[in-house]
Amino acid sequence: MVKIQKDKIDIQNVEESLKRDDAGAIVFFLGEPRRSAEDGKVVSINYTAYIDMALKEMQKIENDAQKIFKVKDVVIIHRVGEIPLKEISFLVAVSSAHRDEGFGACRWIVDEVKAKVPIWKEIMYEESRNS
Amino acid sequence: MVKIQKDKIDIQNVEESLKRDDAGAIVFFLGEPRRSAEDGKVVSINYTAYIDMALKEMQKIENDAQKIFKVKDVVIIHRVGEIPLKEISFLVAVSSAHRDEGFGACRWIVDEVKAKVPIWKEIMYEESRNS
Amino acid sequence: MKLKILYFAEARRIVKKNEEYVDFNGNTLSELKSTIIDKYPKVAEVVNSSIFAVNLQYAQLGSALKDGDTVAVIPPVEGG
Amino acid sequence: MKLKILYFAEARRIVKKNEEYVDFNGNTLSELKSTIIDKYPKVAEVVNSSIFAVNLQYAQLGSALKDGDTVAVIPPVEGG
Repeated sequence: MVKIQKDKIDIQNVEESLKRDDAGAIVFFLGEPRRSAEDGKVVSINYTAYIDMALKEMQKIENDAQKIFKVKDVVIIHRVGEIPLKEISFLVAVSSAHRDEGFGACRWIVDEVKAKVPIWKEIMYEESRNS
Repeated sequence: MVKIQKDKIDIQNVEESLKRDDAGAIVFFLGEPRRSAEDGKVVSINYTAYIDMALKEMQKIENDAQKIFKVKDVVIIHRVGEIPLKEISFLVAVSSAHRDEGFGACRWIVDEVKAKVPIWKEIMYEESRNS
Repeated sequence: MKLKILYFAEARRIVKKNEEYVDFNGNTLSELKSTIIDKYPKVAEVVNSSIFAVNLQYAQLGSALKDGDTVAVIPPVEGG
Repeated sequence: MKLKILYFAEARRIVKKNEEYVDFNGNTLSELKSTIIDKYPKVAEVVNSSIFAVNLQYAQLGSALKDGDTVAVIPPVEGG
């Protein structure tokens, strides 16, 4: 399941949707805007996307992950719009029989999304808020 | 933070507790009792622990992970008692500046807990329920 | 041929439009790229570091375009 | 010396007790292990595949025990 949304991501919801009798492991990756020393006073990050194409690329990544890693279910969600620090902007969740393929697939999907999906960020600084 | 509990694990709660301005990545591992073909009619798994020592070993693993991987926050929770299929029995969550150390530490902690922490499971089959 | 061009991220901020329709006399994506740079010299650097999608598919610069195509200028992606 | 012995998992199911106090005349963990097997022959296989903790620390079979120690019989762990 792939999704691009403005709303907050409900991880409890995602977790429920992944539960299967024959899955023993769920691996989640949650990305959040990060305030690093060199960034100055970041207050939020504004994400934009080429939505139609981003969804298509995300679906392709999900399909490839299922083929390569033999995982059970995959959820990829990316938010767009202005995301405050500490809110999740990006989620990948993978259910699998064993932890090996779960960790492998989750890491691979995160890397693929970051490399290939047309989504961009604009860092919003404290000053730019007031200008 | 390490914990052994009978209650259900609230992952939303764990996620809130891990949020920090300077963390960009959170990696979760959720383990659930798994029903596999060869197991027959598993309905739940009963976990027991040598609680005092399990907590001590878990704390040691958390400390080591923080030293080795330079991650920010670590949460390790294991449930005891009878856990139905599809409920989470084991959670590891790690927040870090970047995804590399997050994935590395989470995987390492899961392996360490499974290898070293005195917790045991007894598989409850459908028949054993009625006997 | 008539093409629709979509601009994203830094390209959008420089060109100051999300999309536009153009009459294009060339054949390939490579020629369209030059046309865009001629029209908006300030966007040259961004366009040179961008990749392109034609009708939602990433495309090589040598690709031939046809009437009605939608071409997206995709600066380096930064999701996650 | 007086020791407290804790049994877990399969060892507990065979010995049918969670813990017991014993009067121990030997010195090392290795000797205690033999004492347990002598007392409960059916638990031999499990005890032989177990490791031991003394006062919450994993301990080698050669470790010397002292009065008041708590020794845990720890069958192969299965958490997660």
